[in-house]
Amino acid sequence: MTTPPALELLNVTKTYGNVAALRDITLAVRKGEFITILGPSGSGKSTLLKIIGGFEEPDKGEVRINGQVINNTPPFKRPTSMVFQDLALFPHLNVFENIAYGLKVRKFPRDEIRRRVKWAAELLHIEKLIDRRITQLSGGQQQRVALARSLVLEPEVLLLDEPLGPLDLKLRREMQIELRRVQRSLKATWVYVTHDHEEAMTMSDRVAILNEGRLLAVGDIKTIYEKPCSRFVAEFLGEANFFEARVTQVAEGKTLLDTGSMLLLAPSKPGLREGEIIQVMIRPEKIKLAKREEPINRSKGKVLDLTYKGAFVDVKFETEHGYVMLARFTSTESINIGDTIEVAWSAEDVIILRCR
Amino acid sequence: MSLKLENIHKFFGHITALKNVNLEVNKGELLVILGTSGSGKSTLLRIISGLEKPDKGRVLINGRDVTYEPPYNRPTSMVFQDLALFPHLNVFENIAFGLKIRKYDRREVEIRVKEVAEMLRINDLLDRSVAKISGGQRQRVALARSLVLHPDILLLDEPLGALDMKLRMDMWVELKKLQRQVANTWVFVTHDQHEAMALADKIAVINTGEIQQLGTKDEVYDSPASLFVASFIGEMNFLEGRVTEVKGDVLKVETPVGEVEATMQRVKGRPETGARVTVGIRPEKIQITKTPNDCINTLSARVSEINFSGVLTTYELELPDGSRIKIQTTSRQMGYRQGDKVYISWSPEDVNVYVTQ
Amino acid sequence: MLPSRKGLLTWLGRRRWINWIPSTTYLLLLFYIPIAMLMYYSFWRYLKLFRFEPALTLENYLRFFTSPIYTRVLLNTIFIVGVAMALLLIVGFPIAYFIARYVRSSADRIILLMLIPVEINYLIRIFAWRTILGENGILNSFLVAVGVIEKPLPIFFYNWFAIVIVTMHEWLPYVVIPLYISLRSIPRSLYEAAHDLGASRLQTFLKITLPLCKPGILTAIFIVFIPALGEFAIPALVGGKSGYMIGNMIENQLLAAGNWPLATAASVILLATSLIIVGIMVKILGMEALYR
Amino acid sequence: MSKIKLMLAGFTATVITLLIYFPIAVVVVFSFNEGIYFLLPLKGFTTKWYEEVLSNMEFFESIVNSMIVAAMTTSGALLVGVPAAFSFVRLRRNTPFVGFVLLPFLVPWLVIGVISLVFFRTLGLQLSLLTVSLSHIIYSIPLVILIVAARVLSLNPNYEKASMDLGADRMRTFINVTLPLTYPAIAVAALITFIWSFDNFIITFFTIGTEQTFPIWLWGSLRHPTQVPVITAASSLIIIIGSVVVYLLESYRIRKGIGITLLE
Repeated sequence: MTTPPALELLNVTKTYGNVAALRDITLAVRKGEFITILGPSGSGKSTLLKIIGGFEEPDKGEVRINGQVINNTPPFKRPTSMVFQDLALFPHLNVFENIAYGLKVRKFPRDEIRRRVKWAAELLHIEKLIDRRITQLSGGQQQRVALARSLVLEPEVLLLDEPLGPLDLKLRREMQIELRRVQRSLKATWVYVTHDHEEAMTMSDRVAILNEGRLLAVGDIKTIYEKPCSRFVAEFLGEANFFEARVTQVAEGKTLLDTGSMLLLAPSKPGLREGEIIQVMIRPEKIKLAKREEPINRSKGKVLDLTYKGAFVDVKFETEHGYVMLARFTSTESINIGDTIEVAWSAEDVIILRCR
Repeated sequence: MSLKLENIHKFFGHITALKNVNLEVNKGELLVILGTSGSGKSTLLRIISGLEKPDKGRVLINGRDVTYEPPYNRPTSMVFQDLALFPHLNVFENIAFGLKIRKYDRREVEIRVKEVAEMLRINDLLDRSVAKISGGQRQRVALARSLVLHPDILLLDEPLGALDMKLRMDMWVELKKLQRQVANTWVFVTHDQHEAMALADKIAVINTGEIQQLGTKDEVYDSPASLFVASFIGEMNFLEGRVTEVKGDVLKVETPVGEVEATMQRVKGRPETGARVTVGIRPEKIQITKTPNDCINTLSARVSEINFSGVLTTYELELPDGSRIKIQTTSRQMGYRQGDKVYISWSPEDVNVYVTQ
Repeated sequence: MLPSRKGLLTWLGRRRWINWIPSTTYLLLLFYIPIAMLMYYSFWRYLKLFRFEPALTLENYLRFFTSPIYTRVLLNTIFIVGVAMALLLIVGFPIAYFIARYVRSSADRIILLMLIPVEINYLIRIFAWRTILGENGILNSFLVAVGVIEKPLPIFFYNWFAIVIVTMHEWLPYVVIPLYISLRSIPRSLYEAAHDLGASRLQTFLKITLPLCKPGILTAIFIVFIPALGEFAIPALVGGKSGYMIGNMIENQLLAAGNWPLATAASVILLATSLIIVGIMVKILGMEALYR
Repeated sequence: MSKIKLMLAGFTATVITLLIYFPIAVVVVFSFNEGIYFLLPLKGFTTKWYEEVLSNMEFFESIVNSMIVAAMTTSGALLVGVPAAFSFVRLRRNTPFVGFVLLPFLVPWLVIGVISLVFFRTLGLQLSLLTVSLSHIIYSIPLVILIVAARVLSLNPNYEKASMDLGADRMRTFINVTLPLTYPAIAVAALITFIWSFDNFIITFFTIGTEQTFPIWLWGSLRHPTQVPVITAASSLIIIIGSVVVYLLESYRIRKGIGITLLE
């Protein structure tokens, strides 16, 4: 017998009036895993978290923790704990009292409460703040208190609802690393919700991408980034050049595609039929300046626009085939608007957007 | 010279908000004033607009001294940080505000508002309430309200702060295009270095009321004038060291991890042999290899962390003395893993050297 | 145990209306039924002192509106309160503007300073003004002492303007507060933007400040107009003949003349008047002003 | 800019001094005046009027009666109003209720007094301090609801959710989180109601029986010119005590961040 997943959602569906917030979500989270639910605002990701936390009830489907169905368990009896988007720290209690709150209502003995609060405070480096009022804390410190308040309860599943939103970029980076460290050291199961794909990429073991209430992809972020199965997923995780093309030839593990004005060579995929119209994608950073004429997967273009992004520069250019493409080079290349550039990419980087 | 600031000083009580600021912007240029909060960048903008008066110095617009002109007599217009759209007026009335104050006749007002609304693609929103449009649309209305007056200088005070990252990046492209189209002078204030890089023709880096560096964005990025600029813009690896040799065009610095060579063009100040200096190298200028190569500036290191964020991969490497160094690359096919022993190297031309006090 | 399997919050949500029972019941019994009763009495027929019989007649209303005295009293009331309201806005606006624009950090303290004397006894304040404005009052004795006048003059007192003064004392803070709240919510950048776009001080005031102040003006009118229309202690103590208000008339008819039908009819008219005036103000200033 | 600021500051100071403080100051000053008329110059310092007030039983009784009325009104209004305030949250669904309970705010006090009188007389109820309170409560209900509801509405709903998430059930959440965060508003509502009820004259005038509350006593005494110095002293006492109470209340309110009166 295998141990059941720490958290399991089975066909979870939720509608508000006529709006379907979640459609048939099935997802399993292993024990000790950091999973991020990634989606734009309105995708249903917060609803999903609320359903796990017990603040909303699914219309259909089951929520299981360690194999037990908890659909009808109210939030105060669930082995989950949530870090709210606005943190919801109690303003009338100090840091210690906030962290101890869950233990107190569960009537833990005083010594145990003190021991656990101390443990959590040390883990999150807030032991010096323990007597402060909540309003005297900085944004980052408040995050830590909110996290400690949940962690002292040793929840089976910790839920985090975009808690880093209001922090500035630098602090955010720091907290991301900090969160990851804490999660790893505790080997705890965390479900993290965000709309920021970079955040998802730096932090999580696995990512679940949600849009309009549908789960589009689940898996490790690198794979999804490099081999997305739909245009939405590809665009959501970063910029890309998309083409619609006809399959003209499938042979020797390679596929030849025709966009109408340009030929593309791509790795083949099982199930491709000649003559079929498909979508393909090339990430801008896969495009290189070509040193010499390549026979295929190349193009020549006139630079339309340059956007500097620190270490790299985005180059928008119009190709001889009439496409406007985006390439990303390190800032060291000296390119000016109006220049003609020659670019090329390898066949493995032409990604066919199709599931399975 | 479209805009010229001469020896601007500004004090708030005992606090010196601006100290001897000199600045020149040519017609049609986009200048970004980049600084942290409290650096004085907004004060500078407000002095250009006339909302503040400098305590010393002159403001010249198109050669005319406007230092003591009130804001409504200057050929400038400002896009405010909070946009400051008038909540009781709709989009059309907001854009038309300045024209109506100037008593343009109704037809003229209508024509000009329509024209600018079309340019900014908000012509469908003209009769909406400003409370009922999206953040991005509000930006456009604020821009339109200023642009409709055809100001000689458009001032923008962190107008994109409220937008999320994606929308913001789109706005960069759009603003840049717009600025080229209307071809007037823009002064844009921000604390975001990426925004500055994306928009600027010229960047003025300001810190504690003083201009640290004024230059094209390539100059500022590749050759930051001070340690502050170097650490503020982009990422930079710093090594502390002591100059061991100055010979012709080459400077040698002894650091805890080995000797570093630099060419003189990137050396700030005139360090003598024995001077304490800080050496700065951009993460993307560092090569990483499995085997030692015969270049100068080669160090051995161990991969301690790999951070993949879609576009960029950042390696954090541990040097023999325990200090850490960052390397950024856009290609991920290098196949290094945590704990691998590697060699890093960089070219002497990419080394910035600053004299430390 | 949960009473419902549908979940805790739904249960709480469903139970919410229970909380409304005490207040709605109380008001139904002691406010709405009495109002109905008031209207009912207003159709009764008056016989003589404290004697009246049930009827369904409009004669009380007819009497009110055909009598030149009563209609004049009503118009006089509206006039006095209107003048007081206008003066309150004129005096209150600069104060509110000053607090909101220049001394925001001590706004609470200044408002507190204004509220302290006003939240305590109302009759004391009327009495205080009597001691100042009366024929044997401070003002007269001061003027005599200085030599401006030879003997005390009865001109400051027992007239409608005395009512205006006392009413202003009574309500000034409650006019300043909503105006201040409105002004406070106007970000400084709006004024700056108006200047930057070419508007002078006066233009900025007319085109930005005043329109954005509408909710405050409307709230102030709500707060002052309604109770002031029903005032009877102020006119009784300082009003004199030119300051006879509808409140005095109702009190007189109800308690002294014992003409309940007329007094209740006048009360209904007063109630209707205050609602109509508020309605007109809402119309003029725009309904949206109520929901910023 | 500073010129305008100076003008406005001067105007504000003048209005506050002349219109608001001057009359009150006059009363306090003349309460120590030897003469019985409000004539300048002052006749000389005395405390005899205070001695007279302090031995005046009617005055004391009226104060006690006012307190009884105010206490009854406050407890009644809280009992009836506070539950509704907690249900204010779902504003849209409760709109008919909201309008229903707020209407007394739009009715002149005189009309509340008149309807109460008509109502009590028709039912044949003996007018007393109780009837005064019953009418005062009519107006106090919207007062309490607005003050408390403003606080409840400004409470982050996530506080309650967080509490339940951390293991506290409904009851504990109310006691540990909701109540501590709203009780300052309840306290303020209680005090404002108390002061208002203590001070109210117009509604009281129509609904009181043979007893006297302080405003009623004052009203009666004002008709006797010989009583004027006594009234002055009594008023001064109330002004001084009242100012302290109002000051404490208002500074508590400001400290707790409960908006300026109920207008916010």
